[in-house]
Amino acid sequence: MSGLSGLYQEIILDQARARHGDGPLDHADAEHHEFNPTCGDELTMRIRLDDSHARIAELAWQGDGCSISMASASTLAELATGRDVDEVRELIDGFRAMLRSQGQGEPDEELLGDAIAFHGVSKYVMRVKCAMLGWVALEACLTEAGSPTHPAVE
Amino acid sequence: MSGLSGLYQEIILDQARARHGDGPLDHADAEHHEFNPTCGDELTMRIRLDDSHARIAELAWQGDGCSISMASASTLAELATGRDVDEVRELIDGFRAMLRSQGQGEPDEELLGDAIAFHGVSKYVMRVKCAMLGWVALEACLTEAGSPTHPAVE
Amino acid sequence: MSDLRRDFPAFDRASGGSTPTAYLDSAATSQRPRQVLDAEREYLEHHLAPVHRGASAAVGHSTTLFEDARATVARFVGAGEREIVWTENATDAINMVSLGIADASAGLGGASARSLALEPGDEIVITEAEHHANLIPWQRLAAKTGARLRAVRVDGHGLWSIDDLAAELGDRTRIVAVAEVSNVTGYLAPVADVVSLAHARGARVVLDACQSVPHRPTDFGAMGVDFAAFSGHKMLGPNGIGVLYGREELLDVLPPARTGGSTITRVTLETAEFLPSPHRFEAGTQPVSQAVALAEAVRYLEAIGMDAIARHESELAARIVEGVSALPGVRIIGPGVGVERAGLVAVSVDGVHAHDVGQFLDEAGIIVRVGHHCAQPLHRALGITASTRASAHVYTTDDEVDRFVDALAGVRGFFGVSDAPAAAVIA
Amino acid sequence: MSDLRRDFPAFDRASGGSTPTAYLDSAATSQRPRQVLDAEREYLEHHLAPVHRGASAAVGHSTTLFEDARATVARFVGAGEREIVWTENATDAINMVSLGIADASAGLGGASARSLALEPGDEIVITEAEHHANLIPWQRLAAKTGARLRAVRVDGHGLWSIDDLAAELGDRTRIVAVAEVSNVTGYLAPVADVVSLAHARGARVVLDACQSVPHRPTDFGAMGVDFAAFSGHKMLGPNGIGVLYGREELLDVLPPARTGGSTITRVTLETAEFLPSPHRFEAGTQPVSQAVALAEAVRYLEAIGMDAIARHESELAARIVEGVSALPGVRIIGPGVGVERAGLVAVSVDGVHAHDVGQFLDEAGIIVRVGHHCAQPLHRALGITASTRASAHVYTTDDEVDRFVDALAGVRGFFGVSDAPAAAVIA
Ligand SMILES: Cc1ncc(COP(=O)(O)O)c(C=O)c1O
Ligand SMILES: Cc1ncc(COP(=O)(O)O)c(C=O)c1O
Repeated sequence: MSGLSGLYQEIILDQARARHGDGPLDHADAEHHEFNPTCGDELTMRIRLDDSHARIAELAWQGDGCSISMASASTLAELATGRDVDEVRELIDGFRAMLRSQGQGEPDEELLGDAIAFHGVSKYVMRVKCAMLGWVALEACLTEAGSPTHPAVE
Repeated sequence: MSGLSGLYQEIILDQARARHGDGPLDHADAEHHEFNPTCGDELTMRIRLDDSHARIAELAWQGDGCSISMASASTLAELATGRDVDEVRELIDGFRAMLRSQGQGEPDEELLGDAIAFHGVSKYVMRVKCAMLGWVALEACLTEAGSPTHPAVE
Repeated sequence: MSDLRRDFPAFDRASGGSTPTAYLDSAATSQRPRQVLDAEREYLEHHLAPVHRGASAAVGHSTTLFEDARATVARFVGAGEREIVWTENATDAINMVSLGIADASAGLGGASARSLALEPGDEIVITEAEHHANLIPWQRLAAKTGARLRAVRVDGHGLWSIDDLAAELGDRTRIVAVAEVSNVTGYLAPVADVVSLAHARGARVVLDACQSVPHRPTDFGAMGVDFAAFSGHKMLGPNGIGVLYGREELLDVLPPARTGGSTITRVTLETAEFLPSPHRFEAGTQPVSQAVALAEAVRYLEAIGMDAIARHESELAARIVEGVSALPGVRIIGPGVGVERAGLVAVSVDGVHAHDVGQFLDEAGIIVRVGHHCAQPLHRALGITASTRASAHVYTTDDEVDRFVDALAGVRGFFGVSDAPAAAVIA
Repeated sequence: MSDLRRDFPAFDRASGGSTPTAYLDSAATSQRPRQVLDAEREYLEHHLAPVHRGASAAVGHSTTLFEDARATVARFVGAGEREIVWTENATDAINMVSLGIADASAGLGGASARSLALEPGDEIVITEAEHHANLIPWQRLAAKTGARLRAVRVDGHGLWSIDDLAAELGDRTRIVAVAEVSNVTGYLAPVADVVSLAHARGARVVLDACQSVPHRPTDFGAMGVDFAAFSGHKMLGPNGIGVLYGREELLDVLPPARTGGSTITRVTLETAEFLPSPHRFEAGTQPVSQAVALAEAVRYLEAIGMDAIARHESELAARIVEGVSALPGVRIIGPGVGVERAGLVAVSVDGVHAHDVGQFLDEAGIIVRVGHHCAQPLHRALGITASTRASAHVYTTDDEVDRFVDALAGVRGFFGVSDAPAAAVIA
């Protein structure tokens, strides 16, 4: 798919409208605010881990931004809620790698699930930050929550 | 005359060595220090007017600089000492005009006397400041000494 | 003006499809005509030498070109040569003033700079519509001196009124800093009124002239402003050069924010004495080739005529405003139909984020600016985080702005916030 | 290296007579190869668009070129990308540090900047040989903070010793600022020793690398300096761009001296929060085309090889030193015969003022620099007001420096301070 329809796939526009995970979260273990200085977009991510601190029990975000940033936060909420912290870190690394690919290569669908819809964004350098907004915020939350750092570091 | 020998006429090199007027002056009516930031050259001009304040009774300068600046101060000392303030202002105006001529036109020998030797300097923009050093200092002295401003203003 | 497009190599740019790219982001940075590029290259290939230092003819020639460029720019804006200081950009020029005043307030610059000094409780007045470049430097100055920063508020269109400005002024007002033309609303400030109100209070006026000097006739001397700032790159000239204008008697005492070579008379290990303006501010090697090119840009603009340029752009703005005001769900920021404004129009599209609007337009071959345009307080006052701005310059055509309006008509349909069908421009 | 002269359009310059002009003022500013001029023009004609703002592909492409240029320069000097800040020139870069530290000392930048703050009685150590750009900013910082400025003295050749520097350091030393290569003496500072002595005292090292980065291999990371400064125009690149290097953890907390757009995250009417390095320092529209051209200059230098360039220039310096040391009444400033030095040699001619020397050489088609070279204290220490400097770059030839030495031989005769006959070069 090329051009606009490659970037704004139907699933992305749907996710932007759906805004899964949009809302407050009480008793969060970690909270992180991200700001995109280019456009002024912002997003606050909050998570609660389970008792073992190995799993994301709940995830919620609040924010305002373009369809790409909102859709990617929504997709992330669906993918990360209930998942092991280690797996989520792997997911974030994979997502970042895909977005840096400048449209090259085939994204790993098994790892990324629905997030592969954002492969098209990687061709648009100015939009990579938008797509990463929620993901960077979640990564900061995981670090703040003191979960062990994933070995495959950046 | 072209090239170096047009710039460094024999009379200029002679004047640079002669340094007429080089020395201190007690009981000066006015004193002015000039500094050429390009090369660090400096010159202090001192004058004493006669009782009517219409004539330069004595003029002396001290300084350090290139042959052009030293020669022009020396020439000025010879030309200005004992002359009416009004005449000297006219002389300074004429000298400045000649130096700004970029080698064009014929200098007024009657007005400028020996100072016409500096006509060649006008072709060298970077040296105009050198040739003006003592003259600008004298002009400031005349203003400081409160002598009436010459009507033929710049 | 359509002939002059041939002067701009950027417009030969191979575009992907059949329609050429419409460059509608000149308020951010302008394209440059061959004449300007050639002038800089000519200098670099045939006249490059240091300026103001040395005895050689090459230095003399280079110095003459450099100072002639200053004289050209000075004449262009109604200033004396000693009133024009080269800076890195307009932002740097505004900082040169705010930092110099901070230094004066801290006692640097001695007695002669005292008239510029601020004291705790003094006031600086700006507007809510200012570009960050004309806001943050004043915040810093206030923080350093204990002065208070007061802001004239904007209305629902992003506009401020001279009455509200008058109401903010008081006995402690020392500085009034406003943009002559807003880079978001296109509003033309009533500068004459600002100057007379400010001067009546004994306050100095700092004019952000970034969006005015490149587009309309300017005479700082006649306007009576105390300081002004603008940039080369928005007026068909190069990056890497800006201009600070200041009244000679103020510049001669304003402490230089940056210090170094070429700004001084005598330097010892302990102290340095500074030259008068403009050289006291021009520390280190200057943007010489850029100054030469900027003078060529001035000549290029003058050959067209600043009045003609202003007329051309205000017609384009009217065309956009008219076209956009017919579109449902698209809100114009700034003056509406029939009101005079500069050749830039920012809009907000209901339900679609500006970044998405920009992407959509980009795909249609239309380059606009999306974001907060370095004016976050203004956007916050309007209840939005970002907007979409189209802006014109001498080379902009009716066709380009029509394409902008047409494409804008399709945005909401594409993003599914209305029933309008997606425009045909989408691949 | 003689082949590469063809790359420099300036050397095609029509010269008045039969012999071409010898350009021996590269330490002031270098000539630029066609490759660098072409790279900038290519950007301006085909890729010019704003950077870091907007959503368009054109902005994305321009941003990539701009940040790739930063990466190229970073690699060239052994730095990380976030450790390279674009400035107006090297002078601006040094001021960025001194002004930022002044702000930190005044409490701006909050707790995180406190580690950079100076207090009354703290000490800044420089040398008497510094360029005004690495002297006056520290005088101003001392004046603002109550710190003391201490200067390591030079000997009769204009050289300072590491022992004397060690003796100036103390428990209150917070900053040591020296040039890696003196622009007057050509002296190569023992930077490794300076760094270890300074760091042992807990002081930070600011390196004026203006005369080193363009001429020899550089690895700031390996050297361990804390900050460094250099300029584009001395390294075959454009005017209007300089570089501040700083260790990432220092740059992230150094308050930005200039403020404005593009440096911030959130801005309200009252406050602004700044981005991390490098963007926190890059206020306003940046010298984008100049960055692109500077990266091309780096590639040009790298293709020749910095080791080869250093060798070439040190051979030229040796040739000048040898030639000049045979001339009666001509004194070499800096290291004499047989001592390693950079490719620049300043001389003082007994009985003839430097401006007259420069004029004489100019008439012989040899462009040199005469004056105090922005180093008044050094000249004062040597008992002179000005000197004559010949300096080389990659394109300088044996023939050019020989002509310099030959012409120098005739100076005293012409001005009648010796019995030597005036050289034949005089018209
Ligand atoms: C040693 C040294 N430091 C600083 C500078 C200042 O560099 P710039 O004028 O490019 O700011 C120079 C060059 O003039 C220099 O040689
Ligand atoms: C109104 C206004 N002020 C200031 C600036 C800053 O100009 P520059 O980025 O050239 O410093 C701009 C442009 O971005 C502007 O539009």
